[in-house]
Amino acid sequence: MNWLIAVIQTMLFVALAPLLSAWLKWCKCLLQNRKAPSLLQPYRDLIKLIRKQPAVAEQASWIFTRSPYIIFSAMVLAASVVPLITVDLPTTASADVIVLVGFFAFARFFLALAGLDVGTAFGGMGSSREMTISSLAEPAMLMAVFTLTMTASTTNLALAMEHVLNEGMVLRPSFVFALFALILVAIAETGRIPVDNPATHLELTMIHEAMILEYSGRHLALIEWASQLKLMLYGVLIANIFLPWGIAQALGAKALVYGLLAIALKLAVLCALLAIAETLVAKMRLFRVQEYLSFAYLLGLLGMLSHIILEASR
Amino acid sequence: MVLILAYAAVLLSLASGLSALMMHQRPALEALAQAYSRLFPEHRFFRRLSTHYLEQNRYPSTLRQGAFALLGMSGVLAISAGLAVMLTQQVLTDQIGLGLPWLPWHMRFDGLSGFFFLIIGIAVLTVSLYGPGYVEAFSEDKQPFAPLGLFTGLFVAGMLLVLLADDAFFFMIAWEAMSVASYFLVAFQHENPANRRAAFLYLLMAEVGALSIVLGFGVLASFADGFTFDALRQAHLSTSWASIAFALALLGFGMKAGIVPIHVWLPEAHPVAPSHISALMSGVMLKVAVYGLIRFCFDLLVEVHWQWGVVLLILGTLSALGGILYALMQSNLKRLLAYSSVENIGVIFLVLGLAMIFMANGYPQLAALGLLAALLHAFNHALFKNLLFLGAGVVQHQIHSLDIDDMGGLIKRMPKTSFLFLVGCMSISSLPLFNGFVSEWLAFQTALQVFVLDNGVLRSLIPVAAAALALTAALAAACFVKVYGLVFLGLPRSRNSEKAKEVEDKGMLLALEILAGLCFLFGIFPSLVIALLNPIARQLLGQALPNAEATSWLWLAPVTMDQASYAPILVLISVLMAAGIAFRYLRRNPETKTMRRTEAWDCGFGGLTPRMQYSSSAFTMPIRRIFAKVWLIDEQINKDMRGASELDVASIHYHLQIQDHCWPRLYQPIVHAINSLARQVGRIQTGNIRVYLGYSFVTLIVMLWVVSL
Amino acid sequence: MNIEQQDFYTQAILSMAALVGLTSFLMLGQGRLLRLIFVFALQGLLLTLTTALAAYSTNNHHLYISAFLTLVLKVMFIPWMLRRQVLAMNMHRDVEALKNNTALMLTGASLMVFSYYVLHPIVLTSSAIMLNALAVSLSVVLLGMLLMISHRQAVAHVVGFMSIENGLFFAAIVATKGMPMVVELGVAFDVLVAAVLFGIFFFHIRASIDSLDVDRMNRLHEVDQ
Amino acid sequence: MIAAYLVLLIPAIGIVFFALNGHTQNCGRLNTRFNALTLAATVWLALNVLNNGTLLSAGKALIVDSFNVYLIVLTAFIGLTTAIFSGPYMEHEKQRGKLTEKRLKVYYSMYQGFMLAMYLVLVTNNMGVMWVAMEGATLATVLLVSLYRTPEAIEAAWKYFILCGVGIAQALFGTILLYYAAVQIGDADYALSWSVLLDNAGKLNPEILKIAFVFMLIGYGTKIGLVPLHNWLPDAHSEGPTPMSAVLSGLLLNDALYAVVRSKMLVDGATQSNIAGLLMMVFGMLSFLVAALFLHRQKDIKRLFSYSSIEHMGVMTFAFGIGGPLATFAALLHMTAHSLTKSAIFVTVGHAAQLAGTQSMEHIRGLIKTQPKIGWGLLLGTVAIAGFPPFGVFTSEFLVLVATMHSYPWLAPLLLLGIGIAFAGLFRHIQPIVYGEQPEGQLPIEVNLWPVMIHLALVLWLGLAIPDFLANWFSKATLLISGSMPL
Repeated sequence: MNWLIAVIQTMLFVALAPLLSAWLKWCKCLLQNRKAPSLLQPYRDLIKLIRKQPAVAEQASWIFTRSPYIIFSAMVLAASVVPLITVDLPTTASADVIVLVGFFAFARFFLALAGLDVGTAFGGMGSSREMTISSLAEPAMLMAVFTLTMTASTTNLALAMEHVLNEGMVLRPSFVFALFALILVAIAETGRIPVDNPATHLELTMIHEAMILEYSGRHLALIEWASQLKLMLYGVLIANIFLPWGIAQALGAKALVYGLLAIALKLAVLCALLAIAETLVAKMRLFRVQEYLSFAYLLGLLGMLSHIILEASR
Repeated sequence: MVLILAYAAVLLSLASGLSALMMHQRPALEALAQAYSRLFPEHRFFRRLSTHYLEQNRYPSTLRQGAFALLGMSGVLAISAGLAVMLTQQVLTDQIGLGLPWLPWHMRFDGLSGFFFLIIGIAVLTVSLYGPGYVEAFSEDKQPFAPLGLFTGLFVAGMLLVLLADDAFFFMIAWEAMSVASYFLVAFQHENPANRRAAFLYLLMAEVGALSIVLGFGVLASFADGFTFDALRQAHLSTSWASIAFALALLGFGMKAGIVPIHVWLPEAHPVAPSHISALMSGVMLKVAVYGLIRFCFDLLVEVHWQWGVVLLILGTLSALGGILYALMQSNLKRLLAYSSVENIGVIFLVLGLAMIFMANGYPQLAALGLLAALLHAFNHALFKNLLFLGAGVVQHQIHSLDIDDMGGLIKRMPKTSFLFLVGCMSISSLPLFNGFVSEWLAFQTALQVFVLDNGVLRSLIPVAAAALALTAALAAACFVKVYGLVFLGLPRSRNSEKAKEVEDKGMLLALEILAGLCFLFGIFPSLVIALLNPIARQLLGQALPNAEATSWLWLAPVTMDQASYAPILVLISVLMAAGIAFRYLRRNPETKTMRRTEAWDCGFGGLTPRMQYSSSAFTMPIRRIFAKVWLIDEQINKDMRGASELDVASIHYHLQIQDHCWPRLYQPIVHAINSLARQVGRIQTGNIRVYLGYSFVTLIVMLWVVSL
Repeated sequence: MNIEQQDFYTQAILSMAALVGLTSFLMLGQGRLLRLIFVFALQGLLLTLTTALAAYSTNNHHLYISAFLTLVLKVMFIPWMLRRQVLAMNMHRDVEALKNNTALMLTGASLMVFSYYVLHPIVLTSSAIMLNALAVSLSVVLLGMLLMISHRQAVAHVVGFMSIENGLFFAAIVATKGMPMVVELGVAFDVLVAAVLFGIFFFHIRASIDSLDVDRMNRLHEVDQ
Repeated sequence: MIAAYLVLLIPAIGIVFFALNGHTQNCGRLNTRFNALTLAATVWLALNVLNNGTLLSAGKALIVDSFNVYLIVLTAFIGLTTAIFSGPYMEHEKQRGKLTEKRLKVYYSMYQGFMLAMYLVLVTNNMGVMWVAMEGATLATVLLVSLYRTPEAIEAAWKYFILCGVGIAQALFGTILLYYAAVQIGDADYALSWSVLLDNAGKLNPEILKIAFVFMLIGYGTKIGLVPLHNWLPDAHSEGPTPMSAVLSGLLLNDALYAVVRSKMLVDGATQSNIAGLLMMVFGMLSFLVAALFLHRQKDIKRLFSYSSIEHMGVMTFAFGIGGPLATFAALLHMTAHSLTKSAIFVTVGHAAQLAGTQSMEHIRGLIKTQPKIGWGLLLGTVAIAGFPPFGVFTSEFLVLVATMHSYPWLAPLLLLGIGIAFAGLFRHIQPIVYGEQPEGQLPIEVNLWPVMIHLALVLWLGLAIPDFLANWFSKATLLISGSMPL
């Protein structure tokens, strides 16, 4: 039963990811006085891409053509270990939060390789920038996550969330720091403004788009889907770690429905906030990103330290 | 029985070395064989020997294969000895009547030694598979096989003996034999002055390290009666003396292991040796140094202090970060790998430091976790670093260069090598499903146990170290994306790599395949190794991992199932399922199943050339900008101007030189000090005999005055 | 014990000691080679007399042989040889300018005092005469070294070297009534060979640097140019 | 005891024989035979001593005990191997026109003379005769140093002559003082007999002996090459013919140290303190450190290794100065290992210099490429002398270090520092010599490297395991010198 729920939840994750990004786009359009596309537009895009015959550069090797599958499945796997609507999730035991970060790394590794595979300048540029930014973001993320895991003294995400739930409403300064750190990291990692602009194709500023410039057809679809999944994963992480309330602790139908509603609400609000932020803030120059990320890192570290020094009960 | 296996491993490696010396004895051997075939005409063997194996053209390659076969057998025996002693959990001791009259060579073979035997054995076995094909290309004129084979054998024997040694004197002999033999290997291609310089630096630092170790043992011995490790274990040292001994051992073993800032020999020496030797040095010899440190700190020094752990932690963090940052900047493939070894050794030291801290604070179980993580990482690093060095050797073998900026596009030309190399890159970048990730994961788990400690300094220090570890891992991934992307992907950057072909020698590929297979195997079933390691921790620390499930085949849960768990096999299955479904589903339409091959997007300018690709220094430019303070960067851009008002750029020269801070800060002052001291001292010898007489005279007067006091 | 209470032999020995010491001083301040050689021969003569005296008073016959050897070697052969060299090389008119002659003399004097100071423990086991004799011979040794340090001519070095031998010999005769015969003969043989070798070396040195100034022999050194 | 006389007699005959026939073609081989004969005699002597203990000749003139007997054998052995090397070497020098037949006569005759002096120093029981023999060794070698008659050779020989002469004169003064102290307490006939003196050492006046020891230390120390009395040593080693450098380094220095140790035993007996040992430690350490620094500045290959000799003599002097059984054992072992290694090195260095036609290290390059045997010989020799295991020098240095740690722990870092500096100094010069491409115009020459191989093999053997009989021997000598057995 548990395993079935886990599979269903994962599929839910995968299915809802495009919707979330559509919602984000919708909010943004609204804020910018533009006409928003339909919430189903991302699904239409995906289907269209999947139907097309992919065009692949002559120089491309199997790395290029297989990477989308690897990236996508790594993201799916990541989705399977993050509690979405219930914490009673057996899959979380097979991969804890460190492994989750590992999945992200895995996907990124292949994405960067794929960028380098064709041998254009853009691919190299994208890979180089992506690896730089992620190597700064990854420790910040781990710091933020460690704050949680040390509070709960477990790296198992489901158990950690349960711990936060059971503890009730406790104001932890460390969590404040960690929350902000994680948000900053999430923005950087999902390629949002101010670090990257998902809508741009201006060569000199793009990061994520530069790597996938050569992709088309179903490959592009998978990669787009994977990045939508990643956005959702971060959103769910933030929502469920720091505000776990509403998530189902038992496997009743009612609890699950509540859980689904709760997470939908949380994500909707979160994305709306992100949209506001993206509207207000301008994109940074590439070499300002380090300051941004070291700030995130600092926040994560502060969270960790304040947890250890102020809160730990010894 | 087990000990005999171990001895046999040592003897076989020696025999392999000695057999290499027969390179120039072909006429003598032939004469011998002919004499025998005359004596025993009925035995075909001798005739065949002289007509077949000893034939002029075939003899060198026969001999090479023979020498490597002996080495391989030595490797197999080392593996079996190591496994046997670990599985039976014995402690075997023995004495050999060599050495000093009152101090014969003491031998001891226990789980810890056995584990490192296993590491060496695997490495030696793969190297011996790889070797014949690799050295085939060496011309006997320029790179004679005799010294190469001889010192390889001695080197392996030295390493094995270090592990067996049970007294300080014998330990030093084995240790130095290992150092000297590897020195000769580093100096093997000595036509290049840079190689000679590297070899000198290496030997010098090895010597300084060895002296420091001797002194460390000396401190222990002056509190004990005798030099056997048993006697040293009984020594009762005050905290300060114990700390001095620890510092000396750390300096000595650290120098060999290559921790920052005493790592400078490593990136110089490792790349210049032949690749299979680099693999042994980087993959295995550094581990022997780790072994030494573990033996010294956890076994010989009875009590560990948490301050030592902090020192290790800090040094390890520095090495890990420094190593990978320097590695990123390299464009010489083997140099890059050598720096990456510094990083991995740093990780090992960091985790050892954690183990020490937990041990000193009275948490032997957590200490066992740390020790286990360190040992596992040592093991894993040996596997993937060997794989990468051997892979780099294959690339070098095929395109005759080690400069990353000469490579590119090899994935098409060398499909098998490139795949195996990819496995190595993924392991070293600690991606899930591969072995590097497991030890890294354990390291994080150890660090996360910090909440049990009382000390505020430690409580804040360890998370920082953990963060640095995370940064290191991320940078390592960036580094190996660069390596793989530039070496194997994209377009070929030179004619040599354009013409490159897959290596034909089966042995070379087999070696890579074995290592890659092991990397994957132990990434999926880490418990296989951890089960072996648990008794070692019990032996050294008196405690093993707390959780019985830690060693189950499915789950890896070092502390409790609640705290952390990892089931790589489940992850693998899920990945395969997800990828498989996506793959099948998306390609179900036969019309779009085939991909259309087109030109790459070139912004409409037309004609992509390989020179438009990102180069090594371009790839790392953002990181170089961000961490600018870490290196001494000398960056120059010279533009040749042209045209009437000199505004057109005719050509641009970009020059980039990156140097270690350690050179000007640490080493040059020492060199300078010694040289100027020597110059000062030189002034006493003026060449004038009257001055010399004056010395005698003054000495006499002073001495007479001294004794008459 | 004062000197008037000593027997005649002791008084004579002490006078000889004083004279030997004096000759050493004379040599130290001497810039002319021929005079240096002459004073050296004089010292040898004093040594011969002392040896004969000791032989006579102790009735020790092998000391006569020593006395004879000394006479032949140090009064006749070596001075003759050196003189011949000096004349052959036309150096008899050269005067070596000694820097700080006064300081040199003062140093010599303080060396004498130092010798007494160093050897003072000997008084505990034996008489003051022994102290005198040994101290004088030690200072002869030291003055010989000082002579070599202060003079630049190779000939002067040989004289200094031989005068050191004289000092040793004096000590052996006075303090111990002569060494065992085999040692004495060995020493004498060594001195002879040394003298011959010196002769050979003068020739070679001149051939190589066209002078006997030892300061010009400084090719082998460790100083940066 | 006949053996002991034989040991002295054979070289004595050799002197005369070669003085008359030294110019003939096969002199090199004859010289080898003479030395082989002496070696046989010494082995016989050694067997005697092993079986019967200390031998004392009639009239107590000669003494052979466990301390000197192994030095005698070592002397004879190195004398022999160097003679093997010197035959073709001198022939080569003659062919290059560096030597005339007359000088060859001097060479061979003085070779035997030097050996005689060495044996005499070792076997005599009389401190006076010891001095005479030591001076004799100087006289015998001084002409050899100047054999080539270049200005440098003359200069070196002159310095050698004067400095050692003056130095050794001081040793005679010390001997006289010793004699003086001895006649105060007993029979003048045996007053210089070392064995008698040792028996009565407690009665000797300690104050006089202290002063006597200063003179002897400075006197014989000049010959050992202790800093700051060492100045003659590099000059003499570098300018003389290479076989001479080999025996000077391998034998003369040892024998001078032997004389100092014999004196020290007397002084220790008389003063009941370690004042002599302290003085030796100071000199030893100073020599060791200064010579290690000097190594960095060398340009001449033989000079380089002569400084290395000073350095090692410093170690030995230091170890004897420490004085415990362990240190003494180490010093004895070091004496052996160093002599063997250093003479082997000088043999290879000689060949290398002949090959390159110069001793200047800048011009000796790529030996391994040019002539692998010489190159590897030199490299391995350097590895051995730098104190790398498994060569014997490591064993002894290790033991010295251990002894230092026990008695004077604060000196141990200094010792290690010195070893490190010396090692760097040696290798920074030797590496470019042996490695690299073959220089133009340097062709392989005919060499006889058996001595090198034998020596290095022996040193290796010493490092891996000290054979029982040798260990016994060393232990007995240690017992004799330090009063107790090592461990």
